[in-house]
Amino acid sequence: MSGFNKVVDSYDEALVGLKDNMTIIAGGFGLCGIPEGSIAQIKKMGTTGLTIVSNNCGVDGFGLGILLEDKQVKKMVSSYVGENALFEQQLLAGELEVELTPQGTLAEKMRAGGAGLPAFYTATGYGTPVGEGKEVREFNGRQYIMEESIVGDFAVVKGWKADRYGNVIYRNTAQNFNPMAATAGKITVVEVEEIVEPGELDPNHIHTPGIYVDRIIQGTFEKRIEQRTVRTA
Amino acid sequence: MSGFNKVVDSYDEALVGLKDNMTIIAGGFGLCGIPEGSIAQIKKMGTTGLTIVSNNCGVDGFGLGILLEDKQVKKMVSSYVGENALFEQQLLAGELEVELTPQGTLAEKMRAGGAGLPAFYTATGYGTPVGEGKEVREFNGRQYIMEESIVGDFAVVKGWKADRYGNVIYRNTAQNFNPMAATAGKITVVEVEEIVEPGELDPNHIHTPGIYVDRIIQGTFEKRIEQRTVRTA
Amino acid sequence: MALTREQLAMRVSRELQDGYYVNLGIGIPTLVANYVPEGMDVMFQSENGLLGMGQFPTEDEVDADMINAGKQTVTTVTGASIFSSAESFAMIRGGHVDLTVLGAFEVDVNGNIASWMIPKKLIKGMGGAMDLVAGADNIIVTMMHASKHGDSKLLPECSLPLTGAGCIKKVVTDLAYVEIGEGKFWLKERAPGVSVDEIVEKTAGELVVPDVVPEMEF
Amino acid sequence: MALTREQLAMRVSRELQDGYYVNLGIGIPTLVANYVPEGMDVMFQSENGLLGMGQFPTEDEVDADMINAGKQTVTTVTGASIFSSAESFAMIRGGHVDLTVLGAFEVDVNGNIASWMIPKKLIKGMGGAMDLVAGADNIIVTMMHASKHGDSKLLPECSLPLTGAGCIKKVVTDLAYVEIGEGKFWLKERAPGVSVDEIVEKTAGELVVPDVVPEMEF
Repeated sequence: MSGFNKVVDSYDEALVGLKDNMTIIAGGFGLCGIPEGSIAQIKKMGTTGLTIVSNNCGVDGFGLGILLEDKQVKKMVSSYVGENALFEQQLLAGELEVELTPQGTLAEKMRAGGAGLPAFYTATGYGTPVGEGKEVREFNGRQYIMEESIVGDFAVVKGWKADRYGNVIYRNTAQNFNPMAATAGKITVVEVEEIVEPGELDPNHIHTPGIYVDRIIQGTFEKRIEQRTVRTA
Repeated sequence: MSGFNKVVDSYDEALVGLKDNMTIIAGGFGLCGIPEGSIAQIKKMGTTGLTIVSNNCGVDGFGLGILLEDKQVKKMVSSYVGENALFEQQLLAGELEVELTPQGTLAEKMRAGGAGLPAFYTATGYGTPVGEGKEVREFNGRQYIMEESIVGDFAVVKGWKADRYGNVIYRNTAQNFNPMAATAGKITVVEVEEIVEPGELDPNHIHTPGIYVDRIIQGTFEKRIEQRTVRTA
Repeated sequence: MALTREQLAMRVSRELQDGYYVNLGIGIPTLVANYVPEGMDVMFQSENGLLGMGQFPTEDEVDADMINAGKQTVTTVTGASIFSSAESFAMIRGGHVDLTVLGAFEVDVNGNIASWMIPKKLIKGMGGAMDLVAGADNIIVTMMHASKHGDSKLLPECSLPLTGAGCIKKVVTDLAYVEIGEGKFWLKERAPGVSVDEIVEKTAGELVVPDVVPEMEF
Repeated sequence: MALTREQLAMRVSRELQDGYYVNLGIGIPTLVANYVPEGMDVMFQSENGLLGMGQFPTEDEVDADMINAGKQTVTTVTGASIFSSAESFAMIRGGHVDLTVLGAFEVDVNGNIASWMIPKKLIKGMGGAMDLVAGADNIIVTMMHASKHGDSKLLPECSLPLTGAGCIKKVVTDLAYVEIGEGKFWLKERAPGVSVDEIVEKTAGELVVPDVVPEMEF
């Protein structure tokens, strides 16, 4: 039977159920390892009022940046934003809210959300604006703040290869936030470069076990490079 | 230079610095994926007053069970113990203390210890003897208890293959608690079946990055099976 | 007639659905794997770090590095993945496992379960049971309805130390299938040939009995 | 003469030790990679999930899936490992990185650092900087000693919102190498040709000056 065949054939199908005002967790670091197809589909759907949890917000005209064009994003939860003019403009106009979150705390919030842990303590951000209003607690003579985990209505993830069971592997630093995002969506959509035959992926080396994944789609990717730095051979 | 050559040639060298009353975090589940060589070395050294954090305590005459023979263990932090008569005897005689910890909480305590997170909240154990005396807190209408992380003076780990940089991969379900244990030791000792050439392990599929590992040793392993269940072909 | 162990497993197996990820506890729950309905695909999770557990190995396939949470040698199925204990319990605690089946000493009308500790007996530990009951939305407890002496194990309040609080909604016993809600047991089905009177007699906690109690069919 | 950017990096590089895992921030810290002493082996960690970062790729090697935390294309060295952001910050937060080098707007006598936010200017975010300063025992801040207008950046108390509290012990500026302890700055070295008087003048926080302040040699 088809119980474990998670492959869908179109992004329409992959994002079925996405509605206004939902929270989306997105993988990617800068423009590396971003779910290009799902982002394009969200733009196409025109869904608005979105809260997007992602380390960055793309650039003008690419990545999550394209969701700003029609003001689909209500709030970004990110560690670093503002690589694009439109973001800055909407932020200053009060049309866009941003919750700046330290990068490691952001990664851990996603992981904890997927792992059923509602909160954790970290020294990161203690004594800074990030710690304001958060519970402070001492362990072994050091001060820590409590951070709550994040769960999304959807998670949109970019993998390298997957099988129809939803087992996924990532390639190089395109891994980044993707594995945690994959665990933290009520519905997790993974787009990959290649869908491989069952059994082809080594069970010992699967980055995201299929249990976290609801829908798999094979896509094509531009993979734009933000800072092309080279040396002469 | 030898900055990243973590290979040592003897278990004497691998466990240098281990002293009475230290805390040791050990990988393994039952007798699967246990650091046989390090355990034998600890027995040989005769170190006493040890607190050992490990899911189980071996069996009579094998695994961590051999450290009971000369009463080297003061306390076990485990989810399931008592597979051996000596353990029961010492427990009832008050010579051995045991802190029973739910398996998932134990795994997470090790991970959090290695990851610099002093505590986390979990629903596991709420309303049970495990939750007694622990802080209870409500998130989204559900009750959770606070659990503190664990760090060891030593971590003893069993891997499959490693390179001299300390990068480790595990084989099948011998992985279990080993990757978390590896992160949570001030000194982490990993024994493996094979030391491979630098570059042989795929950087994308390393289970334990070398940064967590202090000493690597190639060992030989009995790999005793606790419950040999077979079917007829 | 009270259900046999096999019938208990068969009844539980009717709760399976195609595409379910399932964690089976030690004992009767393990037998559920033998009764997956024809043409249905489920994947078994073993909390020591294996998703996609297969049958026991042949002599040739036995591998000391491939065991389940009961420490038995096992195999994997196509599509399996193997991971750390932290990842395994992230799945469990995070509610990603669709169905958990486990045994118990007692359950009560508030969905509490006691399954790991009998005071004054040697306490071996809870293993992964507390994580499993805390993490799963969908748990089926399989147990005997009463002790050999006739003492009910479906109680107004558990007498033994708990494994989890308020987490059990479905119980399959050798006598009946019972649901838990609103601080009561709700009788849903009875074992073939078992009278409602016997079930009522052996249920110490408040039991709601409908006019008609269908008999399980095997 | 105040140190050049390259000299700042060279001075910092003297804190490297064989076998160190090092995280270098964006800007001057990045240059430290160019001055690893001959015969010494260090591994660079990039917080987007790479341990063992190598040099920039040749045109042929450029790979969109292989970048550093500055979003630059990079390569890996032998012995590298690649992992998730959660694992990367487990390393950082857990204190497994031996040395972290980063820039700052201000530091103060209590080891506070401000490096990410200037009120009323556009705030882009802290990225991984707060995790890095909270996780590392051994941090070197590289920065200008004073602004172009001569305003000291080594203060009695940071005026800008903090990146981390009480976490900085070593500062290399264009004028001096200063340690922080007991609520004071301790002058340890001066840049070649820079007078102690100039350093004193440009240090707003309490500065302890020893009888002899050795000059850095390059």
